[in-house]
Amino acid sequence: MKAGVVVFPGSNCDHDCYHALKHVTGAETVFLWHKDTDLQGVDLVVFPGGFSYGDYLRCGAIAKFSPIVNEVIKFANNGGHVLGICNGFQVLTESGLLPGALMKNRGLKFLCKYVNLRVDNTDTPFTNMYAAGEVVRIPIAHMEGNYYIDADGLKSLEDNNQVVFRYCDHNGTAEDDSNPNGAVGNIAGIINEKGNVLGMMPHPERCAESVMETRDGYFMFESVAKFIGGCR
Amino acid sequence: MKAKVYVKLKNGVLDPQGQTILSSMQRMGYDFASDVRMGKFFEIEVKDDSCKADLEKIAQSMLANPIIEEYSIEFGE
Amino acid sequence: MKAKVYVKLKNGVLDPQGQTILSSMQRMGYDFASDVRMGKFFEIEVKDDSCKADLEKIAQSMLANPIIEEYSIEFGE
Amino acid sequence: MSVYESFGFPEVTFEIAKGMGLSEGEFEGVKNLLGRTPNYIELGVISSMYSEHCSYKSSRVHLSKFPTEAPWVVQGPGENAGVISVDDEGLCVCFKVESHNHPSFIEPFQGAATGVGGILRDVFTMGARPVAAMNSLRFGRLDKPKNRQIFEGVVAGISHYGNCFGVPTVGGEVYFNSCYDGNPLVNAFALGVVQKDRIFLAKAEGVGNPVIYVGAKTGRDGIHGATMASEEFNENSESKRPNVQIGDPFKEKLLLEACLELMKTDYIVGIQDMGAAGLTSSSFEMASKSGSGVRLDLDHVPMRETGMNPYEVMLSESQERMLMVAKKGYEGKVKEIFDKWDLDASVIGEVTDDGYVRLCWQGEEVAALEAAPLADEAPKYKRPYARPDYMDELQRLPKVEAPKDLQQVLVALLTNESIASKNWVWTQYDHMVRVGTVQLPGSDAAVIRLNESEKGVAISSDCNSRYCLLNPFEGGKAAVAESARNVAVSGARPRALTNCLNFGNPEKSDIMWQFATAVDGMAEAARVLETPVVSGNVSLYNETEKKPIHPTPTIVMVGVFDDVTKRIGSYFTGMESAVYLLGENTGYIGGSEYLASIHGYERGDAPEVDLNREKSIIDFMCEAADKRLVKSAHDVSDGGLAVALAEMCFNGENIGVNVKLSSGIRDDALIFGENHGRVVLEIDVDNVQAVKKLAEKYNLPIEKIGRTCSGLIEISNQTRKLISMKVTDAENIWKNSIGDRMK
Ligand SMILES: Nc1ncnc2c1ncn2[C@@H]1O[C@H](COP(=O)(O)OP(=O)(O)O)[C@@H](O)[C@H]1O
Ligand SMILES: [Mg+2]
Repeated sequence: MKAGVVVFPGSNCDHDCYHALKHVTGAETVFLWHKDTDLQGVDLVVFPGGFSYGDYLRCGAIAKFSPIVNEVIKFANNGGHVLGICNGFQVLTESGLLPGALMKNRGLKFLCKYVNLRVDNTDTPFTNMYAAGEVVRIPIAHMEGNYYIDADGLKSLEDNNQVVFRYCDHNGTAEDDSNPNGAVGNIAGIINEKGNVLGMMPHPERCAESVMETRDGYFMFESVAKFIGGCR
Repeated sequence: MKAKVYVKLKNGVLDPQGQTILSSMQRMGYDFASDVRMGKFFEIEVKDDSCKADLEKIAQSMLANPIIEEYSIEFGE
Repeated sequence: MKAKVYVKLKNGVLDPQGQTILSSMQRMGYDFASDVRMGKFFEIEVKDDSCKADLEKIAQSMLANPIIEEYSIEFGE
Repeated sequence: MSVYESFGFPEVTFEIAKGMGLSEGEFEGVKNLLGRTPNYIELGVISSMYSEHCSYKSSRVHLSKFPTEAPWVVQGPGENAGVISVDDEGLCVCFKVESHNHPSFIEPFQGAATGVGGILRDVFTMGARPVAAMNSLRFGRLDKPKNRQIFEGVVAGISHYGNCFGVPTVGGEVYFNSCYDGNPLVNAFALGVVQKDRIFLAKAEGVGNPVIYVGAKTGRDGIHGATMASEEFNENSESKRPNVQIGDPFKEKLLLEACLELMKTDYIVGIQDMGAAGLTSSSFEMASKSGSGVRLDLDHVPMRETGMNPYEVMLSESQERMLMVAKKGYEGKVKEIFDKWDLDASVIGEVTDDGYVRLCWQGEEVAALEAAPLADEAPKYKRPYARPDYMDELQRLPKVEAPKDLQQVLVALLTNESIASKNWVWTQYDHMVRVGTVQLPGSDAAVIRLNESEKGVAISSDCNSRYCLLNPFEGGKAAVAESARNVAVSGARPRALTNCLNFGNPEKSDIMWQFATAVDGMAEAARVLETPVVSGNVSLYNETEKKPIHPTPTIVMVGVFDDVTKRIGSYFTGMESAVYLLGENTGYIGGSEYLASIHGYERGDAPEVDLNREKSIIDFMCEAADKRLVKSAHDVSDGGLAVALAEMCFNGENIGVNVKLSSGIRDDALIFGENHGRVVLEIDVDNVQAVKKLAEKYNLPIEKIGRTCSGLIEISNQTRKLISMKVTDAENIWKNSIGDRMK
């Protein structure tokens, strides 16, 4: 697998994703500059967290106009694998690669902490190494992670098994108490219908090594690397 | 002249900021308000209103997110 | 009826939001705008305009930060 | 009409100079130095440079007492930030703490945000990439709405700036005391990583080299902010409000990336950020440090507002701006890099060799001042100081009745906003970005691995200002000793510190005494603990309506790890471990939180610090960590032993502790007294012997006091049960206390 991490001027988890992919997972990894149009033959594109263009207006609102995003849209439409984390998830919804929108947390404050997530769909390229219903601990860090979609949209997400992660308690129960930001249905991450584009608010790259609080995020990178054909 | 673009959440989309303001108004003892919704606006310095069509495009694709928001445009001083 | 409170940065106060929007408009090839300033507004559902004085107080103390922002109030539909 | 005349500046008189903050003596001195009366622009420049904030005129004579050298110190005080080595291969960290107290009182959100922005620039100006931020905050008590509003705004401002910029805010401290009602303290710290041979300094060398301005455009923001930071607050402060600066963290991120990219090349000679007093201090510092000179075409400075004049351009404190000197002929290359990051770079002048800073407008010289004399001859005062008589009364320890129910006292202390968990604060900060934070907030020190390696640093910020009020000397020592102890209990070797000295009006002899005495105490501690001072900042005139704050010399200590996997956390890790106390209980309650918040006395001499004992504790902890002998460790500080033990249980895993003491000390003093030199250790039973041996080696008393267990916090003395409560109950109180008040 060859991975590419997109760098917007305000990305700040770009190096973290690069590190998780290249040094921890062992994949060949390159940075993709937002003004470029060449995807350098990557198999996986990662939109990292951060504040793409300052995001004062709305997270991801301006990023979607950058030259590289155009190319990634084409890439995704041709079946290429795309992972959007945090701000990357916001870019994916803004650019229409994933349905719904991310609104301000209902508590109106930035929130950084470890949360419990239930893996609801393990039949994706990104989650095949988790057990169905497994509860993992992965941190969140966002101000606008409150996932919104209208009732019809929600129904079709559920019907197609597109919800991949939900916020839950340590037993795996997804109730309002364990919902950090007000997201519809406790949704923390979704995948598109075709199953090649995943967006999530939590940060797996922040818990991919044993020196961290958990190593639960590592298996996402490992899953996709395996799925695509391994890291040499 | 100035073009003004107003963006607000669609009806039906929950507005926690508006709700927080409403409840602090009530806590302060003001009970004349029954609802508060918050929005944002952009004052854009332009030569004339010939940019109207472009502005529509910008409002639709950048200033507002049509999934959750609606917008209106005004020209004036 | 609705009371509307518009809040924006005072002249001379830097508006990084507006500036980033302006520069992305330019990057996208729209050059009709010479300045963009961003503000927020509140739509408050009220019975009538007898709350005007209270609203002034609220605008001053809660909705706007008088140190850097100014506000205006309108009543309407 | 000359260009200068066209601005219509008033003629310079003493009245005008006074309005800019100069004293009569200073104004006369300036005239003597120049051999003439300065013009209006020059006067603005001089008054900024002579402000307390820029000149350190009241503090300089005392600051020279600090030890500043050690083999690992690469850059001591005097540059934008201090630098120490982390290993033998050139890996260094660069750090500094700085105050933004006054701006944060006027506009909490922007004041705190721009404080973070300023300290980050200080660090990356040196060529270092910021990898950790901290903050030390002080507010009035949260029962007052105004204090809640300031607290909320300050935390949101720090969060906004740090999160967007992409630096993890990994720790800090927050205290609440009514002495900060009219004058909150916001001290921001940043630490960056740099390779020893890539450190950049503020130099303006090479005649003919271009001076380049980069970053945000200049507006009329914060003109005379530096002078403002050097005055007391009064009703008139209101009128200074429009000067608030607005921070743009996204622009700062672009500046960071562009500057670091530029610093990899050899196009630039020197670089300096524009902080307080903006273009004035940056240009004068660069010129005077290099003994060169500069000519600036001020009308070439990118401006945000129309009709600005040279005076305003020189004194503006617009944020996110840098000044650099490039090699001649490389202007184009420099611009290319800034273009890539969508930033403007403009050549606004050149380096000269006549020692003058010459300011031009439309080609005409409108001001000229010799750089070095102005920098060197800035006033320096030996302000009179004396121990005030009220100290006798303050230091007298009141007799207090022992409360019947000590468990209630413990609950009250855990609810106390100064002791309660600060998670309401740190969850608003992105504390994990850059995947370096291997010890999350909540432990005694934050631990950051560097460059994704095993090497790292531990950082802790501390100051008990009540101790400093009651005994500035011991309080100064204590601030250094406690921060060093916090770093050491996390397993790192404390190496150097930075400090921010927040005091009242230095023109009063009691305040000046607090200042001088606290500095003496800090200096002594820094010497004994071998942790030199490598950078710092002074904030004086922290008074409102003549009421000074407690003296608050904030310390941020930095320690070094060769292997961060050897770090030690502050929470119990398992059941059935042995719990030991290193050091001894003396039952001293002077200056304690117990005495203050339960009995209402901020009284009694502060506890004394035995620096040799503290040094031994540091050595012990470093060796214990290296041999992985300790499972968790927490030093005893605010709230005493009972609070320290309870805090170790609060990891959400329901591990409790059963402690049996057998002491003749009165129960309340025994479990809530705050004498120094104590650490609670959790030890695996297999390692008990080795730990005891180690304590013996360092001549430290050590005593078994109990064991960890499931679900309960129990403390007894002799046959008396003092505390018996559920971990979950205690933990909820402690965790939610601040959040509940902020609802
Ligand atoms: N302003 C703050 N921002 C982030 N973390 C904080 C802040 N204040 C306190 N903390 C964290 O809370 C924990 C306890 O702080 P404190 O009570 O000052 O510790 P100690 O008494 O050990 O010095 C530490 O991990 C500290 O970093
Ligand atoms: Mg401590």
